[in-house]
Order: sequence, then C-alpha cells, then structure tokens
Amino acid sequence: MHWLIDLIVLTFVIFCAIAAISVKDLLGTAILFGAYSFMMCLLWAVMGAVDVAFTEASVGAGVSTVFFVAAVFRTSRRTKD
Amino acid sequence: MTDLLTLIVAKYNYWLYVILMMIGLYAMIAKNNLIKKLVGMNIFQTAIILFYVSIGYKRDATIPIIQNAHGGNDAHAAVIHAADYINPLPHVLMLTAIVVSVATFGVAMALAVRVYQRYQTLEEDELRMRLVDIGPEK
Amino acid sequence: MDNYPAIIVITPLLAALLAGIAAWTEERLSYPIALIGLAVSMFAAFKVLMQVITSGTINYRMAGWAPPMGIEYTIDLLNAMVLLIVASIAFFNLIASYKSVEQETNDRAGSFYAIYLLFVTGLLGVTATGDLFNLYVLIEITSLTSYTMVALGDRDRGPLASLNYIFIGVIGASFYLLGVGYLYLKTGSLNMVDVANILSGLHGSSTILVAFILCMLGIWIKMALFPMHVWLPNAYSYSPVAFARIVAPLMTKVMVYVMIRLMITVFGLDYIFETLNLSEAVVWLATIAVLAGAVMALAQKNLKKMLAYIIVCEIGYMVGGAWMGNQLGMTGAILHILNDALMTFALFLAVGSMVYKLKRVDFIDLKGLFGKMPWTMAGFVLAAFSIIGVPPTCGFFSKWYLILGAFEAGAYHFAAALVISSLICAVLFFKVFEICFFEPMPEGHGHGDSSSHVTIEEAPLSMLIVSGLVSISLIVAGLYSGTIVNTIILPFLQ
Amino acid sequence: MKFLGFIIVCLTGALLLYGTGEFPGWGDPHSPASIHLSNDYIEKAVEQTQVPNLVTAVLADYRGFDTMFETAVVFCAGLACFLLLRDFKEKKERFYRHTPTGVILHVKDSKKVLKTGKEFEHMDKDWVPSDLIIKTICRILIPFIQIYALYVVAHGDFSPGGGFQGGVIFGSSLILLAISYDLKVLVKRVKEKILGIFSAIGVLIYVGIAAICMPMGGNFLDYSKLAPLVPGDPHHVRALGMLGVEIGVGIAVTAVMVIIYINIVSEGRHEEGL
Repeated sequence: MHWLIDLIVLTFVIFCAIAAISVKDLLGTAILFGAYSFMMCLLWAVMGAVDVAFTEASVGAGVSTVFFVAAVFRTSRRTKD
Repeated sequence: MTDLLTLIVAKYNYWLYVILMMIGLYAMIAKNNLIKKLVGMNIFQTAIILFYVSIGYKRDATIPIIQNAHGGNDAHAAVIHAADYINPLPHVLMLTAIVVSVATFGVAMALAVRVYQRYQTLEEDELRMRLVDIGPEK
Repeated sequence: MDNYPAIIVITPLLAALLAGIAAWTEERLSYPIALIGLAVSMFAAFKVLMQVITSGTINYRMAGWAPPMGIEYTIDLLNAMVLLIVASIAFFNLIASYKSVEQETNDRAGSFYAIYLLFVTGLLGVTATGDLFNLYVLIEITSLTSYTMVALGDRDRGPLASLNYIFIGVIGASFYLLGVGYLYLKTGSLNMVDVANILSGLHGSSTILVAFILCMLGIWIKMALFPMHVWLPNAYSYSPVAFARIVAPLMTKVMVYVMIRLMITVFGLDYIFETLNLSEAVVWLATIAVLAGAVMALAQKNLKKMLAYIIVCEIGYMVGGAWMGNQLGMTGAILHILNDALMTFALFLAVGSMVYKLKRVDFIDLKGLFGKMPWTMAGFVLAAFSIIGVPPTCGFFSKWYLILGAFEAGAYHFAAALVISSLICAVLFFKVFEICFFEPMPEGHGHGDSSSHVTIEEAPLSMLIVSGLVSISLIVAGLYSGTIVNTIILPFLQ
Repeated sequence: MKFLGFIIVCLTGALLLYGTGEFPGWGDPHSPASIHLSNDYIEKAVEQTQVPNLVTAVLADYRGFDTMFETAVVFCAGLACFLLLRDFKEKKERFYRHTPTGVILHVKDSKKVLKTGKEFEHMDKDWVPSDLIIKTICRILIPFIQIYALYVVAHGDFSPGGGFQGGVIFGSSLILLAISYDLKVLVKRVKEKILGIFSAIGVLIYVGIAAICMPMGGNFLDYSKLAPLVPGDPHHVRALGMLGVEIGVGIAVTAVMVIIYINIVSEGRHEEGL
C-alpha cells in the first residue's frame, strides 16, 4: 500500500507548508520548514528516490535549516505575518 | 466508486504538487516578510522536485541500484530487467535542482542579512517607507 | 582538434576557478588569467563558426555518449554566431573594464573576475547546449552571478533590488524547469532534437500546450518582456559598470536566442503557428512591450535607467519579429540579436566611461560633456544613431527586415509601434545630446578646478580603443548585413 | 497585493491542473518517461560503467556535464556570500578578553585595534559560556560524522550518496563545531583562505579530470580514455573517474557550506556569532 503512506505523508507535508508560512515567529518557521523538508524526504524515500531523499535530508532538513537559523539570529525573530 | 478511487490513486500526487506549488507561489507574492518569501520560494522549488520524482516512480519496482552487481566483471552475468528498477533520470535531474536551490537559498539569506544590516527591518512595507526616507536614488 | 565546442565553454570556467584561487593568493594574476581564458574561448568560437559555415552543423558528444543518453552540443549557424558575439563582447568588455573594476570593487577584483567569468560561462553554455535540462543549469549560473552583481553595485538599494530579482528570477527558472518536466513526462527525453521528433506525433496534447506556455513564460521572465520586465532596470542600474556593460547587451539577447531555439528546434514552427495559432496574441504583446518600453524611457531622468527601458523596447522588437510567423520577421529578429548586442554594448561602453569619470549619470550631471569627453561622446552618438535606426548603421537593417516581416504578416500595428518607438528614441537621444552639447558645465563640478575653461578629461585609453572598435563594428555590421543574412541566417532558416 | 497574488496563484494553478489532465497515471510502468530513455540507462549502465548505483552512473558519467556546472553553481554561491557579506573592517564597539587574567576590555574607540593573539582574544557582546555537556557530546560525535561523510563520498558508487551529500555532511560537522563551541574555534582551525582556495580546487579537480580526457584523445569528460594513466583493470576506469569527480564535488561543497554559514552568522566579521 505505497499510495496510502504516500497520501498520508503528503497531507502532512501540506500542513507543514501552510504552517511554515503562517507562523508569526520566524524561529518557529525555521523548525517547521525543517519538518517540511524532512517529510518531503520521507515521501521521496517512499517513492524510491533514495538519492534525492538523502540529499534533501542532509540539505533541506540539515544545512538549509542551519542557514535559516543563522539568518534569523542576525535579523529579527518577530514578524507581522 | 472504484473508478474514482483509481483516478485519485493515479493523479493525487500531481494534484497535491500543484497545491503545494501554489502555496509557495502565494507566499512569494503576498507575504510581507522577506524571510517568509524565501520560505515560499523553497516550497515552490521542492514542489517541482516532488513533481519530477513522481514522474520517475514506477509501480512494483525497486530503487535504482542494481543488485548483485558487486562482483566486478561478471556483473552482466545477471540479466537486468528494466521493469524492476525505478527510472533514475529524474532523480539525477532533481539532485542538480536541489543543489541549485540550496545555492540560491544561501545567497538569498546572505542578501537578507545585508538588507537587515542597512535598514533594520525585513518587512516590505517598512522597507518601502525607508526607501522613501533615503530620498531619490543616485 | 575537434574539441573546440567544449573548449569554448570550458576555458572561461577554468579561468574562473583559477581566478578564484588567485584571489586568495596572488590577486594581480586574476586579470591576465581572465583575459587569456576569454581570448582562447573567443578564438575557439571563431574557429567553430568558420567550421560550421564551411562544413555544416557540428555535433559534439559530452563524455562520448550518443545523444539521447548523454548531453550533446549541437552547434549550427545560429548558435555559432551567437557564441562568437558573446565570447567577443565578453573579451572586449574585459579589456575595457580593468580600470573601472579596480575603482569599484575595492580589493576584491579577483572574486569579481571569477564571477564575471562564471557569468560568461553560463551564457556560452546556454547558447551551445542541445539539452533542455543542461540549459536550465546554465541559466541558473547566469542568474546566480547576476543576483550577486546587482547587490554589489549600490550599497543602499542593491541588496534589496537583488532580493526582488531573486524572487522573480527563481519563478522564471522554475517555470522553465516545470515546462521541461511536462515535456519529459510526455516524451521521456531531454535532448532537443529527440524531443522534437517525438513531439511531432503529440501535437494535440494539452500537456504539451501547458509545457509550451510554461517554457515561454519562464524564458520571457528571464528575458524581461514587458509585463515581466521589472527586474531589468534595477539590474542594469545597480550593478557595477563593468558588469552592467555585459549584462545589458548579452543576457537578454541570449534569452531571445533561447526562445528562438525552443520555437524552431524543440516545438517546431508548424506547431506554434498552425496548431496553436498564437502568433497574433504574442505580436500584440510585443507591440505593447515596444510602446511601453519607449514611453517609460521618456519618463526617466537617469541615463542608465533610460537605456534600460530602451532595452525593454528592443526586446519587444525581437519577440515580435520571431513570432511574426514568416521568414522575414525571423530574419529580422535574428539579425537584431547581433545588432542589438553591438549597439547596446557600444552605448553602455560610453556610459561606463562617463560613470568612471563622473560617478553619477543623471541628466543634470551630463552638462558640457561633449567638450570634456569628445571621443566617448562620439562613440555614444554613433551608437545612439544605430539604436534610432539611421541608415548606414546596423540598427537600420534589422528594423527594415522587421518592418517588412510585419507588412507580410499583416501586423501593421507592430510596424507602427516600431516606427513610433524609433521616433521616441530619436527624441530621447537628442535630448541627451542637447544637454551634453549646449548646456554649460555647472560651477564646481568635476574635479575641483574652475569650470571657466573646459578641460579634456577622457576615459582611460583601453576604454577608448574598445569603444572605437565597437563603433566601427556598428558600421561594418551595417554594411555587411546582407552578407550576414545570406551566409548565416537564411541557410539556418532553410 | 494579497488579492492580486491570489488571482495569479489561481490562474497558474488552473493552468497546471489543466496540464495534468493527460498525464499517465502515477507509477504507470508504461508511461513514456519510464520507457524511452530510462530502460537504456537501467540495462546498459552497469555494463558500460561498472557502477551499480544508477543515479551515480547517470549523474557523474552520462550527464556529468550537468553535474560539473552544478558544482560551479555551488562555487559561485560561496563566492557570492563572500563578496556580499565579508567585511574586513572592525566594528566600532568591541570586547576583548585578556586571556591570562580573564579581564574583559570594552573598546569604544574605533581607531585602537588590539592585536588579537596569545594575550587578547575577541569576545562577543552576548557571549555565553558554552554548555559542558553539549561540548563534550559534540566532541565525541564530530569525528564519527566526518567518517560517515567520507564513507558517503567513497561509497557513492554502490549505495545512495555521493560527493554532494558527503560534502554537505562534512560541512555540517564543521558547522556543528562552530555551534557547540564558538565561531572562533572554527575560524581558528579552518582558515578562511583555505576554505576559499579549496572551494575552487574542488571544482578544479572535476574540470581537470574531465579536461585531461581531451588531450588523451577522447571527448570532454570521456573517462574511458584515462585508462593509460590509471593502474588496474581498464574496465573500471569509468568508475574510478567518477570517484575522483565525486571527491572534487565533496571538497567544493564542504568548503562552500562552511563559507556560507560563517559569513551569514557573523555578518561577515568572522569573530562573533553563534
């Protein structure tokens, strides 16, 4: 039942995406964004794209989030939207 | 009913990628905070990657690493059926796309830090006001 | 040596890497490295053009794999011409900009040259490649370098303008990537020729239609066609002069080339003009772009910004010509790629010299410039005549073809827009001449000496020589445009 | 803007959905994408390149030209971050610590520059002593992460992974060092100059290996022509070429990731930061 796992994870991905762009705390956005990337990576692993999933796990959920936190550390954490 | 189910199974991946992409695009156009826009940009790009990976998926096939091929020269002794392995090409393309997107993301973050250094804000409406304050451009 | 097609693209990349290393160890070396890299590339491009003219299309297989599996460079007459233009303009611009790079990049010249070379690599690669995805990667290289450069120029507005440019640029590139994805899903291939072969059996498909629209939208955004042009004026006026001079003539023209390549080689003119019948709508769009560009140029008070909007207008010409659906229009568009690259290069060379001396180029700053920099202004006048379309210069001939094409296709509105915009350009440039020639220099301007007598303060010799060469080439290209059309463009279109 | 954005989004979404109408079903083994080219790759790659991981084979050999430019993009990002953010000037207000005594100096005058070295060291304004537990655990973890990164690079031919992933992991191990201790600890160990040079050298390894093939009589990137240069079984030359290329990618990516992180987190001053 690949498609069932796929469907469930996809729904989570969309929740994470919406949450990431609507949270008012940018650090929260960073973490949700990491979660989003990690879900995406799971999804790709389910679809058999192991290399892409590996890259996304190390880049999207790893380094990108670190860059994000670094940038938030150097700018402001609060936002109006 | 089963028709509907097969249709959903066949297409929902593509529909959801469109939704995801539109979330990203909306954030890029409508959000006020530059960092939020960057998040939107990344969601937009990952949605495209999702689309490509969905193209590559093949039912009843395994990951694109040939089994029993470690044996050196007698590797082609075992017959390889194309139907057993997932299409590797979209994965390759998407590795490249991920790298490009992380490079763009890094540069964009650096720019955001620069903008903040200069104007002390990342909200677009406030930035517009600051730009009016520093007068006409050179 | 059959490796020239690879050498064209590889030497700038190698030079960029070496310049990147030199930036950390021995900064003085980075300039000669860049110069040698571009010279070799230009030589190779010249060789390739000769070879293509004499013996036809060159196919170069990267890593030796046959086309649909590996990446192939397909160099025909059109590519070869654009490659030579890109390589030589990049080379001559580098000669001209030694001084201004020193002035503008304070002690980071090595990194600047590395970025510059990467940008040129990207443009050359975009032009040479015969693979849809490879095109995307190279477009991203050009974009990433230009984002950086936009942010470097103006300390106040640069970073913000660059960030907005990133948002637009990423949308454009992603649309293109998505279009390629749709194509790949339907055809299973990425090689342009292979895709075209498979596509001929799929003309009615809605997926292909969407793929076509997405590819075109992406390229139009990168090309700055009118409603998607917002990034371009900022990109040209905020980046360092040495870089603005190369972005202005090359970036948009290479993207026009990509559009023509996609239209002719991948989708096929039959599909576009007969199955879809989109010609009329796009020619109207181009008409609006031409008029809007000209009108917006009228409103500017800064020379750089004015030129940027004139480029928006020129893009309208090329898009209109390419979408006219007949051979004359396409000839005009292709000839205009060459001519416009030369003209804008000449204009921006002159503007570069002005910026080098004056620092600012608002119209008020230009007063009395004819007396101060006579040679620079001579080049500027010639380039301006060419943009307006005065006969012996090259600009006239491509506009002629475009107008003929418009009449043949019955697109009278486009011809009218072309004439009107030329008139507006004439008004604009004569306004600039008037300021430069008749209005006296204001008190206390320049370098502190009293302005009672006009001192000649010319730009450095390297800039002047290049400016002179390019100005001559404007006329030469004009006089030989018949030859160019007969040996390169018409054989390509047939 | 919000309304306009919404309309644009709806229009684009409708266009894209219209395009999906004729898509073959998800996972359909007979869709054009899974037949035309991919079958060739799947059936011939192992025979031709001796690399069982098809993704690596296609990435570094059949479409190695793409990957080369992808690495160039990474190099460009590193350069861009350096050019945009690096600032060699000292801040006006600075803090120094006298190392032997632990006395903290607050310098408000911009002109006076204390030489940081054995006696004085730079200090952040909002510096907090790092946690002992975190420090110790990270110190234990980092070598293992690095070995794993090397494994990912080296074993990319046989399992998921390769130069890019390995490079990112190695880079993040260095970033972890900066986060758990102090940015200064990282900057002291890995000089900026080294990073800058290595980011170029990594790409240079790639381009170099690819370019050597041309004087050897092959096309650009044609690893099989390297056979006379490498000892061992000539069948494996392609696999070896790919390994070399992946190492280059790994080096470049490691350096660039660290460059980007350092510059962003310290706003280009390299002495303060997370």
